[in-house]
Amino acid sequence: MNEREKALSKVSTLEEALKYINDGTVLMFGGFGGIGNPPTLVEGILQKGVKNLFLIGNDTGFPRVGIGRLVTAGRVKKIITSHIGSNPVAGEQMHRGELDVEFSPQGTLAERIRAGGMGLGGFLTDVGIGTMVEEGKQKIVSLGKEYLLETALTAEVAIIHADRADTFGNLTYIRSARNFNPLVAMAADITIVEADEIVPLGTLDPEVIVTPGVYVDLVIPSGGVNWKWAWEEKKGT
Amino acid sequence: MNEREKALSKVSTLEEALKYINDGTVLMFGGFGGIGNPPTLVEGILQKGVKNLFLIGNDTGFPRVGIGRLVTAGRVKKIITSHIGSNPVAGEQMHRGELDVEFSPQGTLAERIRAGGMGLGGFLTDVGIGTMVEEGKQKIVSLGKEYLLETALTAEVAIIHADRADTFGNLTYIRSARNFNPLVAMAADITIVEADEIVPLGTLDPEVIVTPGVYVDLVIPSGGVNWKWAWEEKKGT
Amino acid sequence: MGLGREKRHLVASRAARELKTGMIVNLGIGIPTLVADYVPPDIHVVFQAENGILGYGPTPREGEEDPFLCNAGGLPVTLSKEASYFDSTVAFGMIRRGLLDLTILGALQVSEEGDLANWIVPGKRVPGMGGAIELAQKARRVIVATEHLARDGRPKILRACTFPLTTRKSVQLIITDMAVIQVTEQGLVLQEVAKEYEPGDVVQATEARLIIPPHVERF
Amino acid sequence: MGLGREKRHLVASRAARELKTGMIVNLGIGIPTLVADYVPPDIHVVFQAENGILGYGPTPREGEEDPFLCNAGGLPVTLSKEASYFDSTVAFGMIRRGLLDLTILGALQVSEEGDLANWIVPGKRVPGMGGAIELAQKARRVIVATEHLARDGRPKILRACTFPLTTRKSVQLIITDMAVIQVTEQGLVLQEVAKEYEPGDVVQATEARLIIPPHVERF
Repeated sequence: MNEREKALSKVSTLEEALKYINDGTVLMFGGFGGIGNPPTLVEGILQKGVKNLFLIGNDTGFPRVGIGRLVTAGRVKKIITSHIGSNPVAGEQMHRGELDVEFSPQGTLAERIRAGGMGLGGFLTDVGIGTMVEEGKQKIVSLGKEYLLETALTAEVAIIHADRADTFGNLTYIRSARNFNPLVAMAADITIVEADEIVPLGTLDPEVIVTPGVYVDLVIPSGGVNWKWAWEEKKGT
Repeated sequence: MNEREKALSKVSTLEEALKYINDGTVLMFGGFGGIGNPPTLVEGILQKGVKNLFLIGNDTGFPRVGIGRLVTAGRVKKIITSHIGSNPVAGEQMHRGELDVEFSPQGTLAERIRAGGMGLGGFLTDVGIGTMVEEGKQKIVSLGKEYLLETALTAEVAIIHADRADTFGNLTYIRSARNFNPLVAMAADITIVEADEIVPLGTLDPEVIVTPGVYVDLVIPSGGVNWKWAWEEKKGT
Repeated sequence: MGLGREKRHLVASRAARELKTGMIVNLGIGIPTLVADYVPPDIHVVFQAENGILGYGPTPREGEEDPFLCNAGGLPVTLSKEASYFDSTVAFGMIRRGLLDLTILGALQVSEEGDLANWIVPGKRVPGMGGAIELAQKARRVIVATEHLARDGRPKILRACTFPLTTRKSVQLIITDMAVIQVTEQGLVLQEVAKEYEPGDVVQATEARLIIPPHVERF
Repeated sequence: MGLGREKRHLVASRAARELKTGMIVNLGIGIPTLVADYVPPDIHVVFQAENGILGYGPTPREGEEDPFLCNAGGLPVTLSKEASYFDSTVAFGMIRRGLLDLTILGALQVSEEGDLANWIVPGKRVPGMGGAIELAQKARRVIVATEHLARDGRPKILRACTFPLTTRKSVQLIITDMAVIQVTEQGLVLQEVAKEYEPGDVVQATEARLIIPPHVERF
């Protein structure tokens, strides 16, 4: 690396990254049904023994897949999410009162995270009007139509899984593993990326970068997925 | 093209595209300082003699560049925009009362167009609080903080300039010509794209597509830029 | 899921006959997911998924699954030639903006008026709404594809839903292992009955009132 | 623009000395744009533009301009190795979220309290605010780089702005062809004076009150 590349580099280590994730941290995660959840960071959080996490993300994965592993291990105290159906452990913890679950419709949740990342206060949507989703929300009339005010979400730390990262933190994702990753990348004070490949500055075509490096604080190498996918397990039995 | 490709094709002609753009049409345009304005469609609108257009877009270009040509030719009745400073003709028309200009801060304007494209009613921002930008807007308090409610914008037709389009209307842009193009592409009932290159289905890598084809209604070939850039003219004199 | 493999696939293949060339289509979790494997060869639709794909195809052959190419239910799919990837705000932007011609969803309960309940079993299971509210509220056409009876044998098609609603008056067609039922202004109309049943069987398994026209098709 | 080429470049080169390695920096239209050509070789900053670039470099050599690679003022730039492109919502998302360490903007008027007016000359010119409000309101540090006097010879640095405001209390440093002035809680402090002027010249060309410390640097 030349002097400029060094000055702009965010390459770090798992150990360094885990310093930002502690008991009670408000933690956003990328991924959808486990796909795009960062395996090395999840494993690191488990190993470090962090507990009482406040998670924000699309879903609770599967009991032995992705972010679901933190739930299964009892490390999560609260979650704002859209779906826990694929992880029965989350449902059991919720019914026992061990896990506080706040549901947001999926598109609304994605948009709330983006709003946080974009420095907005919230947005108006008619999604969920006339249903339980209304509860506790301001209703706003604009141009003669009624909307719910959905508030922006931010977090202390975001953990994401990228395909390629350059040393400045410019990111690309792989296929459907993109999902919530670019959104949470923008919405946290500290964004930690594990990347399957870390490449020198100038390697990524500026046209295909999905997350600009300005959003990224630390880039660490990914050890890859260390779980069996739910559909693999099903076939195995 | 096989049967499937034919069924999904949006390839059309300038003549066909211009049928959607008529006197009084609410027309969004991509581009920023002329760059990314669609030259062939602008020329077509001039040739067709369309007038009283209601434009929505970042700026009025330069008098002889891009969307500015429509202003210079007196074809625009109203515009919602963030900047007309590079086009003195627009300023003169505004002062003579011929052109109705509604200003929105640039980031707010971009976000209002996106909100329209995303099916949202509007969003909360503190940008412009305590300035003229407040005028006529609802103030909303959310989580103890005061915001302006900025409303979503949509249009009847959007005209955009893409680099490559496949026959389904998947689009990529070129460098800084991206700017407002992917935003207006989402926010109009009919989105018309002129592309420098129209390629067969399957040519574009799904990872690098910026505008998914579902947003595009017609794809026509671009004749390329038919004006001199402002900085070229300056050098010429 | 309560139903045998054959019945689930019967529902999916019948639902696939509702696809029309050019449609943008979203498939919910469960039986609806199977519809992607039953698209008639002369019909060309584009499947969309909430996790950020437009343009996916049927289930890959065993051994050819890609863990990073899955639908919103986390199951492997294949890619179509028109495909693009994007983040989930864009996926839901398409949905909210009304660009989906059709969604096929599962249901816990459906009412005579087309109300849908599919995310809470009070006191039992609260899986969360996922993207169901957006889809049921915003798609141009909403079809429910489901078992006719709940796992406990109770009817799912009711005069009024007893579970919390996903949306009001959004379902236009109900396809089950027993019947195809249209939601109309006049009420539920029995359009088709599965080969092994008679209209009377459907009436018995349905709490809602059914209008039975003189001619009922078989499927 | 009222000032000769040399004076405009003097202001830009002085403003460039405010850059620090690692900064994300946005440059406004006019004199600020020129700053990209004066980055000291040992300073590594990343320039951002509202039209959707993060990571651009100095003006290209004549004949090497790319019409599709321009800054927010529509002038050709070059690309840095860390560059990425994005749409304008993302460009402004970065700005609103406070990720810009520094913006250097032009001004019609600046007040003693750091109020900025740069988008309307009442009754004359209403160019529009462009991205100035977001930048002045949200960047961590706001520097104004401008001619000391307006084109008509009137002072731009005032006790209070008379033109409509872009933002209140946002400017931290004012760099002109005559002086470098810091906006502090106590008022405007004259930090530096251009070689060809004396502090008294600056006072005379400034309507706002200036605090003149015992030692004033030259630039």
